[in-house]
Amino acid sequence: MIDVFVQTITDLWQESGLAAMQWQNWVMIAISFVLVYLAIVKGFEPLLLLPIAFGMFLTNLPMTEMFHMDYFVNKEIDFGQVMQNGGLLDYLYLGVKLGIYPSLIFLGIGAMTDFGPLIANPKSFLLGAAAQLGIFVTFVGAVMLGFSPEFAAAIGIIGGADGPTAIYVAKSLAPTILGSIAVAAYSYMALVPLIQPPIMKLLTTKKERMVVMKQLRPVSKTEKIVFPIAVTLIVSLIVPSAAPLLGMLMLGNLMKESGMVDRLVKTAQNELMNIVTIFLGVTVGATATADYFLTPQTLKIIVLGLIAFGFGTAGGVLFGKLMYIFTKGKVNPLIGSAGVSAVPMAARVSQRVGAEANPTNFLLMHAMGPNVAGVIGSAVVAGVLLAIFA
Amino acid sequence: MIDVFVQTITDLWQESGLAAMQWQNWVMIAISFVLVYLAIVKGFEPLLLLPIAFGMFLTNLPMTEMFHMDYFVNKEIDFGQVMQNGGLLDYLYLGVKLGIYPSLIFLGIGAMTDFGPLIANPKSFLLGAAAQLGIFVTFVGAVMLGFSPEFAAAIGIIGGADGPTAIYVAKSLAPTILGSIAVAAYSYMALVPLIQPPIMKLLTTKKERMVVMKQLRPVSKTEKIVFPIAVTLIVSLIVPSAAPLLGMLMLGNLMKESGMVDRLVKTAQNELMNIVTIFLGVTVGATATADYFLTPQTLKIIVLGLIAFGFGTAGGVLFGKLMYIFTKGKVNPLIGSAGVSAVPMAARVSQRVGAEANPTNFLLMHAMGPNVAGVIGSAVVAGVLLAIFA
Amino acid sequence: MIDVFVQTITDLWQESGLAAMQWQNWVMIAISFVLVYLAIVKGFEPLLLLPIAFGMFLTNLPMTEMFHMDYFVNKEIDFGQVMQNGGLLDYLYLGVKLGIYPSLIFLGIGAMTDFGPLIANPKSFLLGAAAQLGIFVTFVGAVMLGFSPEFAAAIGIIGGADGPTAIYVAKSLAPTILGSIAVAAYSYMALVPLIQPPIMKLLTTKKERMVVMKQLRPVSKTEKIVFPIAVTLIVSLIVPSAAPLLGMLMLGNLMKESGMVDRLVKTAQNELMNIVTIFLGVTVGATATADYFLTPQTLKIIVLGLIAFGFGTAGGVLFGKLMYIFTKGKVNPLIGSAGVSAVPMAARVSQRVGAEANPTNFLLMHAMGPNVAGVIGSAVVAGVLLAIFA
Amino acid sequence: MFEYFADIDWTQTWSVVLVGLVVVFAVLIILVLICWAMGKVFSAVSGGNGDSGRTEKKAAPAPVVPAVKKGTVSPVVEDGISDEIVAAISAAVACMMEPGKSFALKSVRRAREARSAWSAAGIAENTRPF
Amino acid sequence: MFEYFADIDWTQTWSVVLVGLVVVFAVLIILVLICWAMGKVFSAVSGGNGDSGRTEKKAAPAPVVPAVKKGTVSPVVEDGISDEIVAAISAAVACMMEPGKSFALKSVRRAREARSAWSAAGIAENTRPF
Amino acid sequence: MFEYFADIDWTQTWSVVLVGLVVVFAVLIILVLICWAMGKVFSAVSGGNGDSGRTEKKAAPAPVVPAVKKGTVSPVVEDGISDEIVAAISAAVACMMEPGKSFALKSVRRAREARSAWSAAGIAENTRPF
Ligand code: NA
Ligand code: NA
Ligand code: NA
Repeated sequence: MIDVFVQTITDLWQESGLAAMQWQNWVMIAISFVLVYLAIVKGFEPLLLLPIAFGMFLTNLPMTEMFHMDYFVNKEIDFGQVMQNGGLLDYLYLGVKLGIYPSLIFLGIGAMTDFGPLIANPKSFLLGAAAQLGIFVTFVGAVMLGFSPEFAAAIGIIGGADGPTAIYVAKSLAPTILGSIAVAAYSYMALVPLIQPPIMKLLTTKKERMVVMKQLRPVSKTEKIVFPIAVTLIVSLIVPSAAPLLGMLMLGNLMKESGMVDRLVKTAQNELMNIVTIFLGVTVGATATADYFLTPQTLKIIVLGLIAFGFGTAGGVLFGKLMYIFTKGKVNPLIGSAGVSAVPMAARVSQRVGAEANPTNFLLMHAMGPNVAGVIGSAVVAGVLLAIFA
Repeated sequence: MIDVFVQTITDLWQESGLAAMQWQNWVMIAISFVLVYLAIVKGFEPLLLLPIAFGMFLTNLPMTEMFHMDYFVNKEIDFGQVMQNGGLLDYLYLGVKLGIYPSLIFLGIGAMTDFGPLIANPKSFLLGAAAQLGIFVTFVGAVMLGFSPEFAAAIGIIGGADGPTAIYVAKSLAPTILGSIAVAAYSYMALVPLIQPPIMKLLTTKKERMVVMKQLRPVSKTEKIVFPIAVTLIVSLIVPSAAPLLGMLMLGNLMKESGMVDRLVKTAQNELMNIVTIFLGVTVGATATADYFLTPQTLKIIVLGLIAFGFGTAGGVLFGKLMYIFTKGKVNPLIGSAGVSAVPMAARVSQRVGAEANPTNFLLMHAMGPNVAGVIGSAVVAGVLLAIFA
Repeated sequence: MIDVFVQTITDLWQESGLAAMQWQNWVMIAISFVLVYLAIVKGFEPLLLLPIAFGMFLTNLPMTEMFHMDYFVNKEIDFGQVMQNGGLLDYLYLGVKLGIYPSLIFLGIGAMTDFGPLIANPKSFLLGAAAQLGIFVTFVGAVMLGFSPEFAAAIGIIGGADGPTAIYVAKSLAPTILGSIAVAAYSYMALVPLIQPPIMKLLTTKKERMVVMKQLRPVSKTEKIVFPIAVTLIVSLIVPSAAPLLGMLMLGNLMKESGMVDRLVKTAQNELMNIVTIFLGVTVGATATADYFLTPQTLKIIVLGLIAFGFGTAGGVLFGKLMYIFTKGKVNPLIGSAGVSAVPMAARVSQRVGAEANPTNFLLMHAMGPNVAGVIGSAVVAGVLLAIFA
Repeated sequence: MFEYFADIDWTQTWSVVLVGLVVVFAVLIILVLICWAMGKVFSAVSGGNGDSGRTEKKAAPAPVVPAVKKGTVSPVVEDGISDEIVAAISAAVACMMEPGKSFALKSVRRAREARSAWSAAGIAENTRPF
Repeated sequence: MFEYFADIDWTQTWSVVLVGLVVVFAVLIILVLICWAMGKVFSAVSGGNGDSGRTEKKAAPAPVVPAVKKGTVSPVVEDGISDEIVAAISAAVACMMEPGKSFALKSVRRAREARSAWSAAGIAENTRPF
Repeated sequence: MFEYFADIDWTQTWSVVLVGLVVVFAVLIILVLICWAMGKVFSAVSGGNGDSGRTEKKAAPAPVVPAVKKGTVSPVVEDGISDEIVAAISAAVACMMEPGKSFALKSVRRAREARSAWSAAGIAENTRPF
């Protein structure tokens, strides 16, 4: 009797997490606590960073069998294995691996986005293109730091400043560093108000920053309805790999602008998006297991992510200066930095820096153009990279 | 260097949609735009037609790999293939193929339906049965036009004037023409106010149309609770293949009438239904690829769909005339046309045509009886056809 | 022609449910009607019992092919079979079988739970542990009644008074009696106000019941944020099998207490929970097919379930008496009975019985501590049993 | 032409039609009988026990509404539901004007009728597209 | 009878019971200690720093409420939650009547307490069935 | 150092960069042209047909707002959206003060502008984290 009791206790102990804890797990758990702190106390993108942090916490508790990174690292996934032996987070992670969650989040974002300022001032598209510079600089940097081209591409996309796009690319090209990429992307997005202003001020003169832009023309409902369809058509024809993300973004936007399906729009913006956000966050966090996260790679990714945001900002601002020259001072270069996306934070930063130089300056709506153009721009770049490497 | 650049560009071009576009794709895209126009500007059932049109648009952009009709045309589906190589719309389409979405939409419809007018006047069931005539006439017509019996059955169900039922039958019996069937079903449902009145007026005399029906008796809560259970029991025992659709419809209705689970009812009516509607619409639209849609079959289906609605209306009205005679003028034959379902549009048409003949005539509640009976009737017919052909 | 007609009718008859009905089906349908009655008229946990009852009703209609218990009784599930030949409820049941629904319901419960009273008075944890006595007594009882240890463990968990926990254990250890276990668990939870008071009064003196407890200390927001993380860490390290349930419970709670992700919390509490509740209820009910439910086992389970609740209550109250002695009368033993969980019904019963003895006595908040501790306690026991038997 | 149709399995076709019509009428006639019986039972029960508290009055359009002309409802904004609104309002008006009923107590219940017609219209509006 | 039980693996059975009880008590005792320590730490911290802005007062039932008889709350419609309502209202009343506290500033916070009790009751109502 | 970089496939790397930049600029320039053309077409159409009923005025910040100093908006509670609020309020104020416009009729539309800026801010707030 006592033998059996001792035996059972011993078995339980061997199956327990305490016996299996290694220092790496403790470090990862500590990191997850830091992220919880950043999310809750510092307000770093809490909607995603809090679930990500909790997923990271859960995945590093040994023996819980909730997530198995090894099931997902190969190109061909053994779905039978996932279903038979998987845990809760394995099942939920399928939504990431199959690209469903990022697409559905784009559906919701589309249903919340107003492309009006972009339609009114289509030149903003160019700023949205220029701000993708960060992606390419980072790609080269990552290759130089020894990453394979696939990994370098996935890391570069951090510079797109679009969480779902980064996750969509990383889950295909670099599944083992998905966690690091997502954490870097969302952290830097939260830090946009700190990262961008010095770069913006460094690259512009006070005179440029003081430029007051002329009021945007009104945009008709018809234009707003044609826009999502036209963009989907053009982009998908040239870069078909961008279609799942952009198509869903534009479906959401078309539903919103049509004004005919409000109940679908409300659900896409709210409940569907919230459900997917929880699942996406927790499972993306779960990919950050000690084995794959506690490597020098992660440090490099963090540095490269900062480079990506910096050069993206610079690319946008510099192109803005070009437009300032060509339009003879009608364009304020500050709106260029909004081209990195990070909607609407980056547009707000443009507004704030502009108002600092000239308190009567209201750049917000002008910066919204490049800002949403940046979303389209990163999706296009993501499509190109997936077409080349996937 | 330049070689590689040129090579990469060439590769991208070959992977791009532009290189792969054929005139069929352009035609399909044009058709999808027409449907977007009908949905948004003409208000044709926009909740479903807008997602369907967008799905049709996406699926006809080549090389996006979002949907593969070929994965789903065989009776036995290779799910491994779908999971390994599928695209976003393939995954979401599983909800259609497995019959999950139509059933869940019926759950929501049940949670919104009031069977009170039908319980108060159970003779309405007969009108709901008679209006299924259109299904059978169309079935014969489709067989005569050269369709296989399975396809003819799926086409006939358009006459049931119930989107989810039509999709539920078509995804099993005729997956390759699912797109055409759904488009026809929803378009004609939107056109009910145009299709029905001439037929109704042709088949009735002004005296018949002027009949004022006597007020419906009050229906107790207990009756409303017993009703969904009794209907499920009877129908499922006789036509078990109708159970998934009818069972969910009646579960939704029981939840509503019980008054005890309001939070579940609210979700079934709204968020769950909206999520499923988006997925259902987009993926049903995605089945309308050029290969399968741009055929003479589709034209035939469009013609047959009109026949289906016309004969369904006629069947209901003629049976209404019979009841007019047997009840010695107490039944207004106009309520028969509501038996095609198309809830609540068809009931409204009865009301309107009745009020035209006699402005003090309020047929709406009397027409709601046959109208909801028509939903049950089509589900029964769907069950019979599935039992014979599936 | 007539031959074929007769043949078709005969075929349909043979495929119909009427031909296949046996007395067992009628009995099961009658039982499901009784449950519908209990849910709607008597208000027995209608949110779950109504869907469960309807699922039981549907699954016992022969030939509908909506659910196949046989697909799920083996340890290794043939998912190919489920996908190819399954019915609606088979697909939805995957969420139970893979443990997804119970975990998501715990997410929602966590988002609705206030652990404040437990943090303010951590000794309540001991009452939450003591009230698990019922689980073990029932386990022994079930073994004595001839159940295998796995089945006995699943039956014992009924005493945890937590629906999702019971379902989570039973779907792994005893899938064939899942239906009986769920029905017993939810029925007895509804009967808590009848079961507990006599036991509570029997085991306590009036003097004990009259004890007024001192006001709880205020709990800071930081403590409320640290609590879910700390509990997840400790429990998962010692009993990793409890992590999916407890981790989700605590994620929900952390999201709520953080105050930063209100939109996610709202969705987790409402729409996500409601959707999952409908699916969980219907499919758990569907496991109650005549073959597996109409056995002497079910009667034994019903008796054992009552024993489980009774001993759980007694365990809590007796430990409460111990605390009464050790704290020299500062703890009212009545709050011990709340340790069985059944949140918040059991806490309410403590309040009511306390107020009966002393009308100025407000035990509710003091009883909420053991009550939510009981949820954690049952999850721990569930983890232990799964670690030993799964 | 006739040759074309010769390939068709007419026997199967017509038997499908026949079977289908027979089954759908059979099922729905059974449902007619059940609902009719249910109505009888419940009206007997509620008549006997005076259990009328459980019945809700349906939003039934009043049979004798004094000439509401269509033109008078022109300010209604949403065209699609104007008929229901007419019906609902007319019913309500008719109820108010119906003589020989106690006013004070019943008026609440009657008001609820009108509301239920409105909410029925709302639900109907939502149900339309599915 | 004894033969019947002879087949049972009593050793395993009792060891499961023992192990289960030991583990559940062990885990929950650790949690007691952690919560207790956490309470000490945070009360020390908040006491030292005066960081009381972050604490929310719990809706704790007042210990000395002047005789609220059950009969007096009869007009409450929903029977199920009447106890909580009594508790909440009594707590609020007790708080208002508690002497020696500044009224103007604290009253807002106290009102929030009462509200939180109400919302706790609402949440409880929703949690019930799961 | 140079040896380290020697292993890198520079040709591929730079061609990826070049191709990527070329494609993203090409695509977005096409979109510029399309939007520009669309604007021309629709302004021509709406100018010709007077179809201005379908256009909604955007909540465009007024270009000449009389010195709104940042300090004056200090009572705004939520720090994150104060800029938008300034913009929205200023735009509204500017619109009200703009001379030479009929007030009675247009004021409703202008009010809607302000509201749409508010709702844009709300939407923006929600979009942020994704
Ligand atoms: Na971007
Ligand atoms: Na129908
Ligand atoms: Na418990």
